Amino acid sequence: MEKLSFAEIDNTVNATLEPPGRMYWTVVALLFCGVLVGAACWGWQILVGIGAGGQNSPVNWGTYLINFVFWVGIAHSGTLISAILYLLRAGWRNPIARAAETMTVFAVCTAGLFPFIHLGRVWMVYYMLPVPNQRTLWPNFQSPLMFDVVAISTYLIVSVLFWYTGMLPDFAVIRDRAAGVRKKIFTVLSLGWTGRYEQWRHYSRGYLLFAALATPLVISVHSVVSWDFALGVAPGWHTTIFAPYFVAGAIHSGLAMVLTLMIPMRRIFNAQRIITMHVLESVAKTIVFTGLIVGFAYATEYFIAWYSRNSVEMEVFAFRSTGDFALQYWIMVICNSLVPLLFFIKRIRTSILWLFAISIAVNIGMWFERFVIIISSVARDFLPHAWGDYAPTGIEYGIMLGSFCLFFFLFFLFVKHLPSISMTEIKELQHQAGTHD
Amino acid sequence: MDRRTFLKLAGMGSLTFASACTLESEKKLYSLVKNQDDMVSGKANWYAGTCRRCPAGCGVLAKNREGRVIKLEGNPLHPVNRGKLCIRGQSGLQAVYHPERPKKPRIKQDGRWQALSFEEAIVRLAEKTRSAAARGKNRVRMLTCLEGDVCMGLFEKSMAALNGTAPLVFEPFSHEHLRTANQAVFGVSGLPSYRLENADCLVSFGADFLETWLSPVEYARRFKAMHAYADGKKGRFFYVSPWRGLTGANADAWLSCRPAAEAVICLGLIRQVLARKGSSGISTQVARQIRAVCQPYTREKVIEFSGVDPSGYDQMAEALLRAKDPLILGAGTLGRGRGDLQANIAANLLNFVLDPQLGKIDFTRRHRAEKAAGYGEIAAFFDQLAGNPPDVLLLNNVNPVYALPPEMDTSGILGSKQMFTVCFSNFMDETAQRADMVFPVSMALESWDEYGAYPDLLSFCQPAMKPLYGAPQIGDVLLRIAPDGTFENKDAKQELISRVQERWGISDTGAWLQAVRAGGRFEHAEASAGASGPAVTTAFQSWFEDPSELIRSESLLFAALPSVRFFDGRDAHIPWLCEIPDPVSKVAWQSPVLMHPETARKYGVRTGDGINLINRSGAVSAPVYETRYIQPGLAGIQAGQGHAVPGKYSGGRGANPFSLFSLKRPADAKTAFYAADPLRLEKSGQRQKLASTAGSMDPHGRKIALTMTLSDLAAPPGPEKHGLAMHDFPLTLPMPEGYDAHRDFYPPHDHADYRWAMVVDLDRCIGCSACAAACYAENNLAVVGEQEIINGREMSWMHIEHYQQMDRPDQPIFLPMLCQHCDNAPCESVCPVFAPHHNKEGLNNQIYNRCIGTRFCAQNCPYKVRRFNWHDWNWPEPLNLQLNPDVTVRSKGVMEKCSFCVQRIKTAHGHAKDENRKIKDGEVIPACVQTCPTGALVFGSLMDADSRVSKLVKDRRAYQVMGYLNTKPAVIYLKKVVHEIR
Amino acid sequence: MQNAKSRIIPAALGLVLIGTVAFGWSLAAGHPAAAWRAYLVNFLLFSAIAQGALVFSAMMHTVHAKWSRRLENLAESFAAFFPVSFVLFLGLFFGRAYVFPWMHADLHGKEVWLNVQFLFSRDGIALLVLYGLGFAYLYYTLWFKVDAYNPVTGLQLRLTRLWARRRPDPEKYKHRRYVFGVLYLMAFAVVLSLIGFDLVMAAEPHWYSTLFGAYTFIKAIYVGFGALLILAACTHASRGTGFLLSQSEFIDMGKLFFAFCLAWADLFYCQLVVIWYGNISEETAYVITRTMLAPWNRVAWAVFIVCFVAPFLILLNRRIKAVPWFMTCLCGLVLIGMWLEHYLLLGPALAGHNSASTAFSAGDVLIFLGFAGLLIAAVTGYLRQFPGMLDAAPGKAEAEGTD
Amino acid sequence: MTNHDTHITALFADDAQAAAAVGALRQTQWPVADVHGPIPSQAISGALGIKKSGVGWFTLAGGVFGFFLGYFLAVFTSARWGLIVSGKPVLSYIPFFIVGFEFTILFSVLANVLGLILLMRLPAHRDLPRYRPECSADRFGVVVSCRQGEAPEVRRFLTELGGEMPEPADTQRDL
Repeated sequence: MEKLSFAEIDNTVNATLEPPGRMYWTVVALLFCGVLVGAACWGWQILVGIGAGGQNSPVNWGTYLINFVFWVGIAHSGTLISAILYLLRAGWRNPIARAAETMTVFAVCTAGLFPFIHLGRVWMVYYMLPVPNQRTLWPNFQSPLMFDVVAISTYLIVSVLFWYTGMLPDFAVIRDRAAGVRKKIFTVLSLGWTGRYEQWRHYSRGYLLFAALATPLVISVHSVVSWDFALGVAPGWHTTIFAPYFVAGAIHSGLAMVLTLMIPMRRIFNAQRIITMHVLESVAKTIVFTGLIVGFAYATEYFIAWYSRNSVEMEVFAFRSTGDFALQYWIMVICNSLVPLLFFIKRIRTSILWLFAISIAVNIGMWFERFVIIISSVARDFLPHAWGDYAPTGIEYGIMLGSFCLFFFLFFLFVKHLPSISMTEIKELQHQAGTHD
Repeated sequence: MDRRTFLKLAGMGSLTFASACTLESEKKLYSLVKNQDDMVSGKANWYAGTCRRCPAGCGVLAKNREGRVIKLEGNPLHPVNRGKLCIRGQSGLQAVYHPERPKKPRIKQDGRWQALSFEEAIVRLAEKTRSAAARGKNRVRMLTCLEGDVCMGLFEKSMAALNGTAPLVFEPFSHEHLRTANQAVFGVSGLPSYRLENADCLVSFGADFLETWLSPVEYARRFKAMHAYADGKKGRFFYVSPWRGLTGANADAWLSCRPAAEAVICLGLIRQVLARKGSSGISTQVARQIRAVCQPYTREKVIEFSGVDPSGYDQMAEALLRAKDPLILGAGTLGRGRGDLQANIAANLLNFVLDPQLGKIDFTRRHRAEKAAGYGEIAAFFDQLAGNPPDVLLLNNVNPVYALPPEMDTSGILGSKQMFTVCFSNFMDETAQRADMVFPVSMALESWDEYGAYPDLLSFCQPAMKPLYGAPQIGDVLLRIAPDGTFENKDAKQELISRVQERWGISDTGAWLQAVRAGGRFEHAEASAGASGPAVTTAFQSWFEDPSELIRSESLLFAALPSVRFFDGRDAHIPWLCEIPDPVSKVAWQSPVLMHPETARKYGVRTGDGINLINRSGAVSAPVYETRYIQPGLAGIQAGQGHAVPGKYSGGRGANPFSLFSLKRPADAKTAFYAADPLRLEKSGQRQKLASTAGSMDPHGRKIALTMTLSDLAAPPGPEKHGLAMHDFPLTLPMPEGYDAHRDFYPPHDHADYRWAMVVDLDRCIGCSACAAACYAENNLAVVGEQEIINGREMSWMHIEHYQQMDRPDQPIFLPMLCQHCDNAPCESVCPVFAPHHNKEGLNNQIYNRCIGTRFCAQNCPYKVRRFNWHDWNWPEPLNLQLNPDVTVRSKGVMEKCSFCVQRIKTAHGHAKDENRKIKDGEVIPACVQTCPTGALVFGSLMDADSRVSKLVKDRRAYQVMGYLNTKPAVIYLKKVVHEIR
Repeated sequence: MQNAKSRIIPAALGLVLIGTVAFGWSLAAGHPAAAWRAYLVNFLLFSAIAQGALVFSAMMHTVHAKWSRRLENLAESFAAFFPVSFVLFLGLFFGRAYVFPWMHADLHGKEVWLNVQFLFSRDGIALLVLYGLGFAYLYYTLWFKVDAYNPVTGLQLRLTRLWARRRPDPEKYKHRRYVFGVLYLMAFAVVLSLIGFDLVMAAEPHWYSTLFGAYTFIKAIYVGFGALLILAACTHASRGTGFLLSQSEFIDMGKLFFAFCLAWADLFYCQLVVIWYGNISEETAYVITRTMLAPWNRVAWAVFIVCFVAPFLILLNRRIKAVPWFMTCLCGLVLIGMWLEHYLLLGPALAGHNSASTAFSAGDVLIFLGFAGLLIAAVTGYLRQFPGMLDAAPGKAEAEGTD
Repeated sequence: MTNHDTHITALFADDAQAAAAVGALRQTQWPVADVHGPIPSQAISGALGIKKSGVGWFTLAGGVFGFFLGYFLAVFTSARWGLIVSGKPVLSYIPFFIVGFEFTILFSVLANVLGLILLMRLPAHRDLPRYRPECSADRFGVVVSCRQGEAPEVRRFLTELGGEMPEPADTQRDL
């Protein structure tokens, strides 16, 4: 990575915080409208009942949980990049870590909405909280959904704290360059960070521990999500590989989302010199890796289903690839495990266009992976008489639209108001590079 | 008489209450401050009555809570149904509470309806009738449905007083051909009853005795008496017909044949029997004639003409010849063409040659249905109406406009201005629409009446609740419109009392009360005189003609098929009957055109394609439903739907097969027929999704609905299964002994006193779906409607699954599926709030108030018996009056499912506690178990070692659906027993 | 020093001898089942060690890690066991009657997959591919490490001749090394899954777990790294060589070991919780026999404590990772634990569920030593051929990075 | 050192210089009051002789507490209900581990944050006067305390070491 002076770094990043133009606000406004659409759909559903969606018996779970898993998945790569790669001392993470973490925070927020949207009686949701009450009614800590409650809320809290801690020194930078009300705000936000070495020694240590804790957390969280299915008995759900397979899938989709976000961002904020091609290339390579894991999982599932000679298992998997949802299935296989292989070709993984296109493809593929898993299994489970079909309704699409808008709405607000690239970490990177060259 | 029955009888109220109990009661809180002496709120009163949904006349017990009837159950003492009810009987209540039931009489004035008070209506009617009567003979005519003797007597009397002829009895399902055939062969123009229970080999040439034929509940019972597996034996049942309905589905073999070719097959059999057995016991002259008739029907000819499968035919012939007690049943209820008459005659002859004594036909115990007028008479009646219209026409609960062929133009005739048509009806059906006055009279549950399905059988109707809208009963109306002084009694009730007194000699009040409480007099009903059949006449020859035209027709033929749900169409507006799918096709709300895949291919249509069937008489349009249960070249529609009236439930729904029929009056005019001319098929272009509740009828080799052959059972039992895979997994009882340390992670858990369980005998289940209806009634299940069924959101807690038998495709098997109350229920642990959990008596509880609607339980239920409330379902008033106050009405967003009728268990606990004892076996009877006509369901506690369930689970046939999932279901199934395929 | 080293191989061969004798004896003494069980168990364990150790090198190259050069050199030495492992695999054929309990069982249609000919051909080919790729990788990576101008040993000489055939082009070699590294890793995942399914999972033909393959190869990496740590510590300690590792290298290696300890435990739990919760006997029976019921539950606890609890608690501490002798003991313990774990998985099936079978005879131990001897001999032999690997500053041609 | 009444901040371009300066100052009687920098630096920490942070102990404590709290919560609530679901034991420890694990992470993180806040003495605004805004950008500021009189000398000393002296106006502010 080419040499950048600390000042240049600060300038580039602070430039992103310049007052935004009309274009920006129009986009934000549009996104907000999208959020309103989603909210309206949800309101309607609460009014008339879950029947507003397309769920039925046997397919009692629909797009709400698909989107839930999808967004949680998106969240994970954020933690992967900021924590796991930090532990592995992969320098290329630094330029995108901040954006990735932010993605995590907002994706978790978005994901967190869906269990509520999914509930038949959302107004009773507090039954799931272990609040001491006079009737001594407690939630059931044997239920995978309770694991979810615990895991997701933990994940949200941790990723927010991690995010904030990471931004602390950068707040100080902005504070020192800003004036007026913004200076006041950032003075408060930066908690009076001065970069004394007394602070640095605790800070570095604390941050390392953060990373060390976030790593098992991210794995556990998506394992727990996978167990929402794997702990059940439904064929195609009840399979031991789910936890690692979901974790890999989550990171797969998340990395793709990182590319989808980074590529326009570096263009808009012309941060090409910070978010270099080398960075994107490394993300692409990691996508190949996760893609291979996911492909390996698909293959294993199929093989074991065949090996088991269990008619139920075999039927479900045959149905997946040839039945009503064959299209979704093949989209999933191609987009998730075949298309990323293109990244083996250097020309492709170094072409912005390809990177962007493939990242989109993977996002789509991963959405359909969740679709295939969640829908196709129960649509063909144990009793043939109960077999059924499923198609999302307008309400569901509306809510899905809302969720995407919400995510991008928050992300847009973030990029213009908070440092979307970690100045301190870039400086460290530069500094290391400097000392080692 | 079991304990429950006794309780019921004890609970049956007296007349004073019956007439006095009031509806207003539950409108205001303080209403019960002054309540009737024998009415305790929260406690049910039971009133015996008679079901009038069809001529079979089963005995019912009406459960009255706080002044309204909320459930019907069979009267255990009643000889016809012995405590059981069919799907229609269970649904009868909804006819009473139907939202479209007219509240007041209405009269048509210049095309618009005007409401009247009952009094006004009677006065107006009286004027009309009396002035008409004054004008001359037969100025007042009456067409009525089949009524009891007393009621008919009353009708006749008042009609006579109005100097008209006796009312004509119109029943669409009059079984006329059977009557004519009996006349022709036995010289008895009537409907004897058949002792199926004594037969060991049964052949039906279309008689759908499990759907609509004569008396379905009774014959279901008698059928299972011969066809259920018992001490190593099981009767054989062959069904010969171009289609396979519910009855055919219960046959060991279905022989598909060309329409109207049944007679040919039957004659072929006669020929073989005579050839093999000779004609011992038959007078030579009769024998000669029989020989003459069946001479041409060699095996080859039979096969050629009827298109029956040769090997099947030979098997049937063989079985018949080897049988000790064979019994032959003729054509089905809906058989209306000449071919069916021939089939009936041939069947009679075959019975005769097989058993000249006719030991299994009871000519003394004759069905009341035989009193219905024949097609000819009906036709003549309408001719007269058309030719010389009377001034007043009274129609009692009949719907000729729907049931008669369009070409008879009944609607035109009834619509004519010359006569004043009065329709005593509780639904604005086609006929009522055309009447000048519609007079809603009180229904069987609201009025005093008597209906004995058999001679000497006294079976009461008494008011189980105050008439919903205060309507008088028809008897009172006729009594009022007849000239004064016609009757010595002041009202129909008095009339009933005096008639009953003179006919059944019930003089003192005690005996009377006794009879009313019991629902009638049943002592002599069962006794029947010597079984010797009457002398066989020789009037049958002329009916048979050259069968060669059978094979000539190449065009698409049509048949109206019997429906266990809709009977003759009078019940098509009842929500439960629409909602509960047909057990064989599994299609609800619709009446598609059944078609063999070959036929469909020939006409280039497939399931779901909308088509129009057109012939000379009319046209219907409906979606195609491909099934192999119908003869190629034949299109069939189940009767009952396709009402051309406004209405939420029946309005314009489905298609009316009767509208494709036309009246045939042969020159010899011995009898008239209804027959459908060949069809023209047109694609209507649009597709319609079928409201089918079945995903797939193929069990995919899974351990779901299993069968055993007789020889399996004869063979010594094999070694205990100890495997882990689907098919070698052992039976694991939901009891501590069901656990095995090598298989189970979880420790066994005990239950307190009871472990409720159910045993389902697939060999007894006929798939009639009465259990489903009972469940709807007992547990306040919602009716979701056609669209939501298509969306896959039916709410049935108990439903019949229709599968093909695994080792023999196309052999159906019915599997009642309900919550299995597993000991290791996968649904429970996944709920984050403990809404479903295992209670101390082994029930899988579902706490509605706790449920937050994650739907994980349903996802994780291998049996998919959990039902989610996708919306707030509604009960249009006054249907809500039927709701069972003991069962919560679920709101949107909560999961529900079969509770083993926990409310009944609780009640039993109450009684047991009062008498401080434990609950006895058979004391708790869930609604489904209670009504099952064949006793396929048994309920009880597994912890009681001598309970029936404990005994049955030791049966060799016992297994658990998908038991290898180690859920340890508490619903244990007994394999269906099938005959070896030879 | 020379003699210090020269004593290793004879000692190792001695062990091999002991092992062979023990094996032969127990065959002769009429415990063929036990003998072949031991054979299979040790074959699986030691092959896994070798395969897993090479993964370290390949992995570090693929992610361009710079801190681990010296350790990679050691890791590559385990590849010397590949040929031995392959021969041992072929040896299984003679014990097929004992190592494949499903051979005469009713397999409900699994015969298609589970039949001896097919199994041996596919697994043989798989192993060949894996080892071939391993050597190919080695071939290209050694090019950077062997000084082509003065090959000191015969093998080096032969290699240099081979290399000499083509024009030395660092870029090409670098690229090839990278490619074969990646291919080896892929093959590793697939082949070890296959081995896991065929040789371990299929021992109970009714049982299946989709994660078992991944579990197998993660386990292999775990033990491979363990063995690598032991080797590193020993060479570090042995004064003979100039081979010294910095504290941070030990700590990083320790961290990796720790990480895979957690990964192994995670995959173990992922299977356990799903099967426990699902409660489908087809799956539970297997686990119950091994974890709930005597006598195997004791073994299960032992494995759990030795392979997870102990390393987890100990390695939480940072400094301890830098203590060579301690790490040696710990890793040794873990290897023993994994040896037990193989017994746990295979024992009940191979011993036909008779409860006495947990008792490990002396034979088991001796056979274990024999296999250990083979591994040691192979590794030492390799290092003999490439003494350069033990130099303080190895290799040429590449910028040496530190963390 | 009570009579050191003023602070002089020198800004260095990179941490090596700053570290050298710190080292040099160590030889003088002027103590290094503080060093501010935009990034953590081994060199400077080394020169200052800073020990490893103890925040890890907070984290560990939090983790242990969290683990037991999680398990306790699950066990306690299930025990209070005592309902059997799916035939599973009321206290099913295998799945409860998940709850325990998540709580472990949650509470270690909370404790970690708590530890940081306590150890770094945040939020703190009293250090700001001494602090130079450049230090957040690209300068390493070494703050030396000395007597008013010695100020010029110190300045010279630091300049020799390559430090830039911000204009006095700012230094005055520090008084």
